[in-house]
Amino acid sequence: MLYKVMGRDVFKDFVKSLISNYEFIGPKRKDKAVHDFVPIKDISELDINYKRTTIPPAKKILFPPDEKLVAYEVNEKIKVRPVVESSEKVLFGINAWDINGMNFLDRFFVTDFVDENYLERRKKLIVIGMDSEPTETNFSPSMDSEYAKDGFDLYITELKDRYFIRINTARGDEILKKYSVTENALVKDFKDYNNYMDNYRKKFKLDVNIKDFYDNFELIYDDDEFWEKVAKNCYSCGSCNLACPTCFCFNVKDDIELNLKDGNKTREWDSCMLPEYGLVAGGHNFRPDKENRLKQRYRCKLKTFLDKFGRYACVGCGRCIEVCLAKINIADNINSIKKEVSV
Amino acid sequence: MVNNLNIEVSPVTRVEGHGDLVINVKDKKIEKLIFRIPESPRFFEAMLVGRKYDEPSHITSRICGICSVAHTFASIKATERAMGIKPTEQTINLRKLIYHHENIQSNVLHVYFLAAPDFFGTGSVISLAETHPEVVDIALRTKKMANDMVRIIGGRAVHPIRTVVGGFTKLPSEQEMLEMRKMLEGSYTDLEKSLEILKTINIPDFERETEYISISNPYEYALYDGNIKSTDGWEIDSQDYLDKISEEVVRHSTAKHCRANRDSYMVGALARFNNNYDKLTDNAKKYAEELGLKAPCYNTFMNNIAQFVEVVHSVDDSIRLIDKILEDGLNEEEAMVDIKPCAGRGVGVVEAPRGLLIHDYTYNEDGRVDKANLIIPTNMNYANIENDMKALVPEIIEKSEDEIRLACEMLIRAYDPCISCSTHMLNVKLVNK
Amino acid sequence: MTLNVKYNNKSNKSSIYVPELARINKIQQISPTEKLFDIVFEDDKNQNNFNFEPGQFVELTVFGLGEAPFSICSNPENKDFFQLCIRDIGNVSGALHRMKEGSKIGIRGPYGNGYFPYEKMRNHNIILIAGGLGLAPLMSLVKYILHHREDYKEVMIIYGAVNPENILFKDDIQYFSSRNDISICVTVDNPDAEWTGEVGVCTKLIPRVDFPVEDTCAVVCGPPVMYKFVIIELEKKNYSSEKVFLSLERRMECGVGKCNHCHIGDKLVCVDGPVFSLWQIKNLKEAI
Amino acid sequence: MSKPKVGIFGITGCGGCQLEILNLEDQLLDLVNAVEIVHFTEAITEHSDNYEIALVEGSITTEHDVERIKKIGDIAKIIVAVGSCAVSGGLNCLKNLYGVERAKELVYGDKKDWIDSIEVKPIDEYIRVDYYARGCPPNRLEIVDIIRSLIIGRKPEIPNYPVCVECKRNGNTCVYDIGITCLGPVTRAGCNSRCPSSATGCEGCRGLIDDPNINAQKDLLAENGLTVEDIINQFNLYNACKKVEAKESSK
Ligand SMILES: Cc1cc2nc3c(=O)[nH]c(=O)nc-3n(C[C@H](O)[C@H](O)[C@H](O)COP(=O)(O)OP(=O)(O)OC[C@H]3O[C@@H](n4cnc5c(N)ncnc54)[C@H](O)[C@@H]3O)c2cc1C
Ligand code: SF4
Ligand code: SF4
Ligand code: SF4
Repeated sequence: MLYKVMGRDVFKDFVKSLISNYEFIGPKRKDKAVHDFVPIKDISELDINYKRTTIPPAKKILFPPDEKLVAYEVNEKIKVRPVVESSEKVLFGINAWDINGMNFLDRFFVTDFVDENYLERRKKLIVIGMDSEPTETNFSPSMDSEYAKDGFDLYITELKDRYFIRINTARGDEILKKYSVTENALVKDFKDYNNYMDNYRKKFKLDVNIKDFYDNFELIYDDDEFWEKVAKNCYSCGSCNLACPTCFCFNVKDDIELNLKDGNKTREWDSCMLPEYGLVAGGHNFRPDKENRLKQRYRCKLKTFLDKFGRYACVGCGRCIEVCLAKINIADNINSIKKEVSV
Repeated sequence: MVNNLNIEVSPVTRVEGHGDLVINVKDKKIEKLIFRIPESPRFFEAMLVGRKYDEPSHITSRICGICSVAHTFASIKATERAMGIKPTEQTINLRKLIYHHENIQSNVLHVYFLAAPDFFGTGSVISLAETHPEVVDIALRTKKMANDMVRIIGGRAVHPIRTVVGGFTKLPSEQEMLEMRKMLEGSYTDLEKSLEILKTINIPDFERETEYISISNPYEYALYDGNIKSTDGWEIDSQDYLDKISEEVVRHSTAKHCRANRDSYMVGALARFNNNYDKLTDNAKKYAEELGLKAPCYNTFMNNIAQFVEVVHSVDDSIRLIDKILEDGLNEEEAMVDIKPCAGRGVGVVEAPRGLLIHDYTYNEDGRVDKANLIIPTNMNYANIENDMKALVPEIIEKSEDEIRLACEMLIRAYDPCISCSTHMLNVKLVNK
Repeated sequence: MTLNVKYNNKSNKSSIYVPELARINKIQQISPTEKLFDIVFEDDKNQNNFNFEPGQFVELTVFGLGEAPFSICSNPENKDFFQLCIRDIGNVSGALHRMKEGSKIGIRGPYGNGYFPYEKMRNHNIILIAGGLGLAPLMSLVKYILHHREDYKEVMIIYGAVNPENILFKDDIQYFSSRNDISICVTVDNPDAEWTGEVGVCTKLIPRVDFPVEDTCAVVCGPPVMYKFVIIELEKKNYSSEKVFLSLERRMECGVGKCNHCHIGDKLVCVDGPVFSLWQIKNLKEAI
Repeated sequence: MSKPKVGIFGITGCGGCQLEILNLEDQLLDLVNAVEIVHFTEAITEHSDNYEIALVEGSITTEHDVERIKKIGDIAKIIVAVGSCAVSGGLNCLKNLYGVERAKELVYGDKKDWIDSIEVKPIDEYIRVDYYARGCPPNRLEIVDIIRSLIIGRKPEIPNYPVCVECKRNGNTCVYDIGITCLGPVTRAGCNSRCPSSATGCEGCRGLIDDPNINAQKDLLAENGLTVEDIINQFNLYNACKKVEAKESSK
């Protein structure tokens, strides 16, 4: 990691040159409730001071909601070809927990089998991180995710009169050199940065006791009463999964055009909270109730990948809490499992 | 040649809905001529009672899928009038814009899909696609353009979502507006080609002077707003429609029949053309002239030509509106105005593609509908269709039964009777006695 | 906590979702609802490189219609073609049942790192317990074992079918019965007038097996409801949970560990399975 | 493969569903190549009683309608109900709430006896229906998907998850976040979340999913300031013929 600082006025020009030289994606206000990461054509559209985004930016770009995987022609001969599309993009202003969410997806999509559709896009994505204001439902410090140590090219932190820049890749370094003027960060800059981070961490109000979850969960697993209470209002709507930066489940469909010649395989986001998720031909459903499904979700988020990758599949962004109209709250539920076991 | 004739066509197809025509001729004299609407009555006036002020536009939109935008706007306008709600200029411009496109969509559908097969002597647009693929291509492209516009501004092509009492729930983006403008400019080539094609068709020569009623205003070729105006020389404020227009339940039909000055009148593209010719764009006037359409025109069959001329006008005027909206700048703040539900009565009058459309609501204090009256263009035309037919049949009585049947069907289709929309349908019956 | 990450992308193609073209060479109707398909790759190179282990499966694409996982049921040492036994139950399977010999399909795979550990099973007695269509994946193992018969001790198949006409691989079963180095016991739920064999669920037959516990392996495959009862019976016999192997079914959309539908705990049926040891399964809540 | 013969019929509806088929601009020519359309009231003159697949728009509201639907039911091998009116009775059912006689009187006054009108019902009350293309209007792409599936011999895939799923895939702001109520959490998706994508609440035109959490939805609407009457009105707009009842609360 290299560390540099950049002046305020330089920063603006830097962003402008990125906008004019790259396909630039950044946060823009969508309506009174949320921001959305969209292609930005002019710096006036960019609004770094965002709090809520519905769909995680990295997931949306790297693993779009629906995506063609294979195209084929069905004639006398059948021709099959892969569809792997990617182009160089700058993703600007993504925060630490969403970068950590992306890091999780990176790991997931290259494990066992490499998913080229994801990987090609990922390789071409220039990631420039910046901190954003946490929402009340954010518990990323509990999940070790409020700070990103990997997964980006540049991470820019706004100090009072200048910007503190962490450079993680050679690509990041080149971009910085090409489009702006920076100076090496000195002791004073580090001091200010540390101060900033101390204060930033204080902004997270929600604390989650995740440490003992691994074993406690197994104890509570068969407590039907507990799970009925937790899942009572669940609509089985999947919003929690779909809005999550680390959820990756998908369905694959084969289709053919009405001309009955051109066909394709596409994938589309799925969710483990939907009843069809565990349904197999012949009508057996491996997870028939919303209680089963919610348990599965918690296990997947908070245990499975601890076993597999040594990390959680949750970065504590709080999106699933915000989007859940049934007010099912993962943070509260982790805490209440602990409580349930402790009394 | 036939002396005695019993024509029954049931249902008359290629009209939106169902209707029956029954003609009995004895010794070359019409004994009975009924245009019957056995369309199932749907009772929208009753369904509206008790509904909250933001619901009637969604409910009445379902009166007719082909002119759902018109119903939506008549409804919204009636409610806004009743409650004293004043939408912003931006809203009105966007409404006019989306309105043009329903008109284009509906007129193109009617001219190409429903009427054109008659002119080219094919049974349907499907056979037309085989005999005249270029015509169908043009129609599909133009229709798609218009539908896309309604989708962009209204959220979907049938039963728009975004247009509500007080304004729009969501605005199109500037980018989308620019794309629309491009599409419109691109459509001129197709309009030129259409003109050449329409020049080649033979329009039956049949004239019957009648009363033509439409809305009218001094500023533009009125579609969205204006006074009610007649070629018989009267003009009234839309709120006073009851002073001139009366409805009557007739035995053979679930659609009510309407009267004004005479015992029947015509509404629709030809009525608008006759009343508002001078407000057409120069380009639209040029097209009208090349197709031999001059105001006033008393040939019902020319209604199709008037519809095409309106398409040209709507394309021109849409470009103007888009430029205006973009010049003023799209402003989220002006998308909606505040609404305070209150008691009151309001009449919303617009020109649906098929003609004058009136919604009249009375609200109670809670902002719920107490009473509703809806007058639908096709209802207004029924009596006139019967009168036209009574004039046409003796003129062609020397022809074969098939020819008579076809001519009658064509005449009905020229009116573009949207039958489902008679909230309150078509079949021509010709049987030898 | 151990990290167990494998980077073993076997495919050297640009996308793991692209199937290879294959041809249905032969179709046999082996029961009212099942057909046996002989499949050969269009490209000889693919056919020569197609090496699978007993218990592995392929993802089969019917172009324009859909894709589904099917276990390979032929002898892994047969390099000329491979076989799938498919029940007509839904879209893909239904379409396959309507297809004619010579039709083209797409194949991805073989998949599944968890196959029947035939090497570990050497010098053991083998009990194979199958219910219904569960016999299909076991057939590949049985055929392998018979090919290397001297490496294994006693071999016994317990097979339960709903009714006599639904018994699969009748020819093979006949052949097995004619050999004296493998025993097979078939039971049906609903016998007909001609049926002279066993009646009832296959679990009933397990207590009768008297292989010594220490050198016996059991292999199980069947419908979801069967496992619980079979495990109870096997546990009564005190078989080591590391010597009991079960092949599981779950919904799969990709077969390569990405779509996640076959997740059970930290295991993926497609990548880590479909065959698991009983020990693994005991540690996976909701597996059974 | 011989082309299947398709008949498109309108019973009592607004014609919007048939129009949505005509609105398939980009696919219309492929469609008429893939199937033989032998009856289409709104678009073609030829009409034939020889069809295998019937797409039916509209609900049953008169004795005459009953005769027509029964005949279609007798002829067609596969019947697809197109649009809310055919699927669930749709908006037309509001008439039932009002009372058939009262409605007749209100609209036709003393001439009400001239009018043939019966209680409104969806078509599956009279004939077997194989597939449902829900929505008011239905999603034209879903209609294409049903037809295409029938041609290639697969079961059309109609979502059984709620609209919220599509909202998320489309990256919409949930309308509850901007103070608007929505029936999305219990309404069957397949419309591509049209209404919420236009910043208005879902009105439930595609009917309920198989296992809706009605209790939770009622709580949610009440929390957002709706009265019991409003809530009933919301549920009833397109589904008045199919009564929504809350299951016993599990509390
Ligand atoms: C490892 C494995 C091996 C299998 N081996 C065989 C076999 O040898 N013979 C056989 O007949 N069947 C086998 N099956 C089951 C077979 O995959 C299903 O019957 C098949 O998916 C049905 O597909 P369909 O499209 O015909 O059914 P539909 O009901 O039309 O579709 C079912 C949907 O569920 C999905 N799905 C994914 N996995 C499964 C699953 N396991 N079961 C059911 N649906 C699934 C399909 O992709 C499809 O979208 C196996 C399944 C697995 C997981
Ligand atoms: S937990 Fe909430 S967001 Fe997730 S499926 Fe249930 S209701 Fe939907
Ligand atoms: S599980 Fe919830 S809190 Fe955790 S990363 Fe996903 S959306 Fe965020
Ligand atoms: S807007 Fe409606 S459909 Fe969309 S997420 Fe919110 S509640 Fe669900």
